[in-house]
Amino acid sequence: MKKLSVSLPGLEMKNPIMPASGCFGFGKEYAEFYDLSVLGAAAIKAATREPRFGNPTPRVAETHSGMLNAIGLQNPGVDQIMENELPHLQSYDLPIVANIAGSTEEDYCEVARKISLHPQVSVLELNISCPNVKEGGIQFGTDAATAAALTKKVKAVSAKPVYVKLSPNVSNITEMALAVEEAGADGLSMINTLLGMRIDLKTRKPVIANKTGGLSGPAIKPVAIRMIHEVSQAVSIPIIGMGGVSSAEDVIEFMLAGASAVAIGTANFVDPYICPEIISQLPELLEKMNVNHITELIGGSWKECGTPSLSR
Amino acid sequence: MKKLSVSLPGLEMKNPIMPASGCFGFGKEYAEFYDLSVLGAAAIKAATREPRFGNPTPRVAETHSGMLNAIGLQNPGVDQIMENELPHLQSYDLPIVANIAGSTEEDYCEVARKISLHPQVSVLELNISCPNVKEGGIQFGTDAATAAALTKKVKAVSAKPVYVKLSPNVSNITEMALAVEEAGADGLSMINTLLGMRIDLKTRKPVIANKTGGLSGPAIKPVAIRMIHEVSQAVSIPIIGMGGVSSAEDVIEFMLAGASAVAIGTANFVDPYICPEIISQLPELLEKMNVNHITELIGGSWKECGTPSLSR
Amino acid sequence: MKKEFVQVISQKEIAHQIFELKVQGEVIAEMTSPGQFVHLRVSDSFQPLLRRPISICDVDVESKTLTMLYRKEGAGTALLSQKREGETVDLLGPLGNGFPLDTLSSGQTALLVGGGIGVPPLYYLAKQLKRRGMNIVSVLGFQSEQDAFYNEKFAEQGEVFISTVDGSLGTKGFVTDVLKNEDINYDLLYSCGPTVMLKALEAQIPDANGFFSLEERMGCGIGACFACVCHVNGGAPSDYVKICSNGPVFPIGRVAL
Amino acid sequence: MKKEFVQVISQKEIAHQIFELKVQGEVIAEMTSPGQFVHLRVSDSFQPLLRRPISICDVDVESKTLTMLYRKEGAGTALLSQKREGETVDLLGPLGNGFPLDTLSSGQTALLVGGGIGVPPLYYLAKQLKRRGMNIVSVLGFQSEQDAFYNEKFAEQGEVFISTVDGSLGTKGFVTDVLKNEDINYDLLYSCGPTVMLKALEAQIPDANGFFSLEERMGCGIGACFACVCHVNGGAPSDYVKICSNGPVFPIGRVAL
Ligand SMILES: Cc1cc2nc3c(=O)[nH]c(=O)nc-3n(C[C@H](O)[C@H](O)[C@H](O)COP(=O)(O)OP(=O)(O)OC[C@H]3O[C@@H](n4cnc5c(N)ncnc54)[C@H](O)[C@@H]3O)c2cc1C
Ligand SMILES: Cc1cc2nc3c(=O)[nH]c(=O)nc-3n(C[C@H](O)[C@H](O)[C@H](O)COP(=O)(O)OP(=O)(O)OC[C@H]3O[C@@H](n4cnc5c(N)ncnc54)[C@H](O)[C@@H]3O)c2cc1C
Ligand SMILES: Cc1cc2nc3c(=O)[nH]c(=O)nc-3n(C[C@H](O)[C@H](O)[C@H](O)COP(=O)(O)O)c2cc1C
Ligand SMILES: Cc1cc2nc3c(=O)[nH]c(=O)nc-3n(C[C@H](O)[C@H](O)[C@H](O)COP(=O)(O)O)c2cc1C
Ligand code: FES
Ligand code: FES
Repeated sequence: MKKLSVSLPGLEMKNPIMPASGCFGFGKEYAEFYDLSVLGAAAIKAATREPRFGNPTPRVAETHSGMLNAIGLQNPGVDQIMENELPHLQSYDLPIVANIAGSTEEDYCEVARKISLHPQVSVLELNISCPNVKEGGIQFGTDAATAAALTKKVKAVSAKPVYVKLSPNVSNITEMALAVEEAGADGLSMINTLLGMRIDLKTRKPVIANKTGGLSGPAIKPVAIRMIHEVSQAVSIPIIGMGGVSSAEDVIEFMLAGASAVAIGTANFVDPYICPEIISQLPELLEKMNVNHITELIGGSWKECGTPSLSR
Repeated sequence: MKKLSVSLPGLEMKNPIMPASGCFGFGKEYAEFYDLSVLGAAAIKAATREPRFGNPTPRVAETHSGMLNAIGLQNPGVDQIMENELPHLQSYDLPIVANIAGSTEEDYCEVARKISLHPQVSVLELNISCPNVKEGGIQFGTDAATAAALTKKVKAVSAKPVYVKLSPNVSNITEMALAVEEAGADGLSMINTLLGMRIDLKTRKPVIANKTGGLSGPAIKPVAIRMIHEVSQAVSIPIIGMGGVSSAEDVIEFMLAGASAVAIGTANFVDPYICPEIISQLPELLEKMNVNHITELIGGSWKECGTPSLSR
Repeated sequence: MKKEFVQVISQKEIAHQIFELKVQGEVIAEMTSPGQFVHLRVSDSFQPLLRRPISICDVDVESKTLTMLYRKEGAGTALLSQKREGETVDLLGPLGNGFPLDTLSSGQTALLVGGGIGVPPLYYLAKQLKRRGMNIVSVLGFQSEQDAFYNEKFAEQGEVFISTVDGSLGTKGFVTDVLKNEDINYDLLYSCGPTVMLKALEAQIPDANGFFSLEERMGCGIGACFACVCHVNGGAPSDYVKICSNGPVFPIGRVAL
Repeated sequence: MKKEFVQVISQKEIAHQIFELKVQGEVIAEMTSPGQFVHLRVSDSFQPLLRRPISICDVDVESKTLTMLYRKEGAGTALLSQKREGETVDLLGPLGNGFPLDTLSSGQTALLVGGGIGVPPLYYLAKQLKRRGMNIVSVLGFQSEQDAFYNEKFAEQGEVFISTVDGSLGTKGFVTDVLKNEDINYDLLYSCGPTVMLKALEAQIPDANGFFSLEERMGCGIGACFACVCHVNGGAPSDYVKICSNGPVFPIGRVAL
C-alpha cells in the first residue's frame, strides 16, 4: 500500500482519499461502517464561531447525476466541535482537515485560532463560499482581493497549514488561486459546489426552501477537472481535488488533471463504503496503468515528463 | 394550440420551443425527420465573417448526464450561409435566430450587418463566449464592459433585434445581463455551455483535442435554472432559456424560472424528434396545471401574482 | 445497519400505484423495530443518484423476508417498481429508531392513525403490539377506495376505521373526521402520515400522548449530512434532531412540525 | 432514415467481449447498403446520454432482421450487451453512405481488409458483392485467436487470410504483413478498421484504388452538429466532410487520415 501514500503540507496521508467536508459529519456515522483509519484523511463539517441551525428544510434535491444542497452550515459551533466531536477521532490514525466558515474576517480568525490548536486537527480548510457581511454580502469566494486578505489574516492566527477551498462560481478561477497562494495559502481545495436551483412544477416554487443550493455529484466532474487542470499549472501549492468523484478511475482522472489528493463528497450518500472501496481498488488500477507510485500521476495530463502509459 | 404562442421582440412564435444554436445545423438534417414549421423558431449554427474549419477531432466527449463539445465554431462563413443555407428555410413558417460569433468587434459587426438584412432572419443572437483577440484574449462573455460595448456596436448596425447569449462561466451573471440590457439588447439567451474537461486514463490526455470543451445537457440544468431565476428578476427584457432541456416538464420549469421561450440543444442528439414531441405534449401538461396560456407561467416561481396551481 | 444486495421475492401492485415488494437477505434478521426504515438504491447508474427511504412494513425474521409498500411517485419508485423476482436491490438498513413497544402494558389500547403512504410502518407496529397483548384500533385515511390497501390485514390485528377524501370507502373526509365521529377509547396514539395530517391531529388532540413518525428529504439517511434536520419544541434556536438518525419516530410534541 | 424501437431477437457473445446482436423492425427493410450504420440509444435514462454508432453487419431484408457485431468497451456497449430477447432498442438509421457496389463488374476481385471491430461492415459488403458476381478475398486482423470472429462466415464468401498480433491464429502480425507475404491479386480495395491500420495500408499501397470506412466520435450522427468532421486532401483549409453524413465510406485518398 506504500504506492498510495501522498504527502501534503500538514497531511501525511496513507492514500490520497478523504471524505469531503459536509458529507461525513464528524465521522461518527461512517465509523459504524468501517475503520476510519483506512482513510488518507477526513474533512469534517464546517465549524463556525457560534452554533448554527442552518436553513429551513427541504435542504436537498436531486438533479440529473447530481444533487443540490442548502444545509446552511449547520454545526454546533467551534467550541462544541472541539469538545464533543473531535475527541472520538483520537482513536483513529487519521489526519483531520478542519473546514471553517464565517461571515466576517473576525469570525474566520476566531475559529481558525481555536480549532488549529486542537491536537486532532492537522490542517485547516477555509470555506470561502460564504457571503462577507461587512463588504455587503459579496462572497469571499468570488473576489480575489477579499479572499487574499482573508487568507492572510487566517494564516497569521493559525497554528496549522491552511488550505483555501475555492468556489467554482467565478469568471477566473486561476486569478482566485494565485491571489490566495500569494497570500500564503499552503494548499487549495477545489471545487466547492456550483450554484443551482430546481423548481417544483406542483408548487411552482423552488424545491429547496433556501431557493438556491449547491450542485454536487458526478454532474459537476467535468467542471472540476477543467478547473484543476488549469489551476495546477499556474500555482505551486498542492490541490485537494473534488467534485463528483465516485470511482477509482475518477481519482486517477483528478490526479492526472493536477490534484495531489482527492476528496469524496456526495458519493458517500450513494454508498457509505465508497471511500474504503476506492482505496482498495487503487493498487490494482495503478498496476494496470504501469504506475509505481500514485504521485507519478499528479498533473500527468499536462506535464511534459509524464510517464507514458505502456499498456493500452 | 393558441395556448402556446409567445411573442418576443422580433419573434412571433407559435410555441416557445426552438432548437438551440449549434445543435441543429442549418435545419436541413432535421427537416428529414419532421416539418420544421411546427417549431416556434430555430437558432442556426454560429456564423463568422470567414469560413472556419473549427477544432481538431475528437470534438465531443460524453459525461454523466451531459456532454462536452469543442466544435470550434465551424461554419462556411456568413456569405455562404446567406447564399446556400438560409434560402431553403424559406419553405417553412419558421422565424430564424441567427447566431453570430467573432474575435473582434469588427468581425461581429460585419456579420451582424450582413445577416440581419437576410429576409429569412428574424433576430440575431450574439454569441459572446469567444475570446476578444484585441483585448488580449479575454472573453467578451466574462467582462461586463466589453460585452456592453460589443452589444452597443452590434445594435447600431443590425437591422433586426439583438439577443445576447450569456456565458455561465462568470462570477456575476446579473451584472453581465444588466450591462447588455443597458447597452440596448432586445433580449437574452442563456445559458451557453459550462467550461469542462475529461481526461482519458489510457492516453492520460484530455479526451477532447482542444483540451477543454463546453458542458451541455441535463447535468447543467440546475445551473441554468438558477441563473434564469436570478436574471429574470433583474432585467426587463425577455429571456430565451436553455441548458439541459429534454422534456415538456423541463420547459415548464424554465418558464417558471423566468424564461419567455426555451431552446433545446443536446437533447436533439438523443432524440431527433424531441422538439416536436415536446411541443405536442405541452397543451396536455398546461391543462393538468390549470394554465390557460403558457405565458402565465413566465417567472411564476418568483412572481407574487403567479396563478396558484389548483390541481395537485 | 448494513448494506446488502437483497433479493426480490415478489413485487405486485396492490392498489392504484401502490406496490408491495418482498425481499430476502441476511440483514433483514436485524429488522425487529417497527418504524425503522431502509434506504434503497434503485439503479446502478447515477440516475437517480440518491437512495430512497422506504419504511419497514412487515418482517418475517425466520425467513429473513422484508415487506415494503410504496407508492410509485417519481423516477426512483418507478424504477423500483420494475424490479422482478430474482433481481437484487441495494439496501442500506435498518435505519433510524422505531416506535417504542414497551410504553403500554398488555391489555391497554393503542390507536394507530395512518395517512396514505404513512400506513405501511403501522402494520408491523400493529403486529408487534398485538403480540405483546395490546388492543389495536387503526384509523387509516386514503384519497379514495382505489388508493386504499391493507384494510383486511389491519382488520386481523383489531378494529379498523377507514376514511377517504371522496367518501368512496368508509367515512368521507379525513382521519380526523373519524376521530371526531367515533368515540374511540385508547391509551396511546401512534401516527404516521403527511405533516398536514400530523398537525391536524396535534390540533384536534392537544394533550395526545404517543409517537409520530416524520418524513423529510434525505441525503445520507444515516445522520451525516444534516439534510433532514428539524427544530425541537421549546429548545434553543440551534437545538435540533435529525429525522433519519434520531427519528423518524419522536414522542408527540417533541419536534416542531 | 427513421427512429424505431426495434426488437431484440437474439444476443450472444461470439468471441472475447464480442457480441452478436440481432434485431427486427420495419426500418430494417431500408438497410440495403453495406457500410451504413445505425445509432443506438442503449438506455432510457440520460446515462449514457449519447447514442452509439454501430455498423450494419448483415441484413435479412425479408425477415427485416439486422445483425450487429460489437465489442463491449465502455458503459454504453456494456448496457447494450444486457439487452435480452424481446426487449427493444431505440434505433436511428440507416445512417451515412455505404460502399458503392457497382464500381467492379462481375468476375473482378474485391479485396476486403478489416481490423478488429472494423470487420463487421465488410461481411454484408462481401455478401452483396458476391451476389453481384465478384470474387472476394478477405484479410482480417485481430489481437489474438480469442478476439477473432466470423472467419468461417467470411470463408463462405471467398478466400480468407487471418492475422493476429500474437500469432495465435493465422499470420503473426498485422493485416499489412499478410498483404506483404501473400501475393493477392485484386481489382479494388475495401477497408474498415482503426485509423492506424488505414494509414499503414495507404503507406504500403500508395496507388490503392477503393474505399475506406472511417470512424470518429459523434454527437448527432446525422450531420447537424459538426462533431465528426475531417479535412479533405488537397482541398482548401476550410474544406471538410462529415463522417456521419458524407461518410463513413470515402474513396481512398479523399480524406486526410
Ligand atoms: C423515513 C421515511 C420513510 C418512508 N417510507 C415510505 C414508504 O414506506 N412507502 C412510500 O411509498 N414512501 C415512503 N417514504 C416516501 C418515499 O421516500 C418517497 O416517496 C420516495 O423517495 C419518492 O421517490 P421518487 O423517486 O419516486 O420521487 P421523486 O420525486 O423523483 O424523488 C426526488 C427526490 O425527492 C425525495 N423525496 C420525494 N418524496 C419524498 C418524501 N415524501 N419523503 C422523503 N423524500 C422524498 C426522493 O427520495 C428523491 O431524493 C418515506 C420517506 C421517509 C423519509
Ligand atoms: C460509423 C461507426 C461504426 C461503428 N461500428 C461499430 C461496430 O460495428 N462494432 C463496434 O463494436 N463498434 C463500432 N463502432 C465503434 C463504437 O461506436 C464504439 O465502440 C462505441 O461507441 C463505444 O461505446 P462505449 O459506451 O462502449 O464506450 P465509451 O468509451 O464509454 O464511450 C464514450 C463515448 O465515446 C464514443 N466512442 C467510444 N469509442 C468510439 C469509437 N471507436 N468510435 C466512435 N465513438 C466512440 C461513444 O460513442 C460515446 O459517445 C463504430 C463507430 C463508428 C463511428
Ligand atoms: C450535503 C453537503 C454539505 C456540504 N457541506 C460543506 C461544508 O460544510 N463545507 C464545505 O467546504 N463544503 C461543503 N460541501 C461541499 C463538498 O465538500 C464538496 O466540495 C462538493 O460537494 C463537491 O464534491 P462532491 O461532488 O464529491 O460532493 C457540502 C456538500 C454537500 C453535498
Ligand atoms: C455541439 C454543440 C455546438 C454548439 N454550438 C453553438 C454555437 O455555435 N453557438 C452558440 O451560441 N451556442 C452553441 N452551443 C450551445 C447551445 O446552443 C446551448 O446553449 C447549450 O448547449 C446548452 O443547451 P443544451 O444543454 O440543451 O445543449 C453548442 C452546443 C453544442 C452541444
Ligand atoms: S439524511 Fe443526512 S443527516 Fe439525515
Ligand atoms: S456526428 Fe453530428 S455532424 Fe457528424
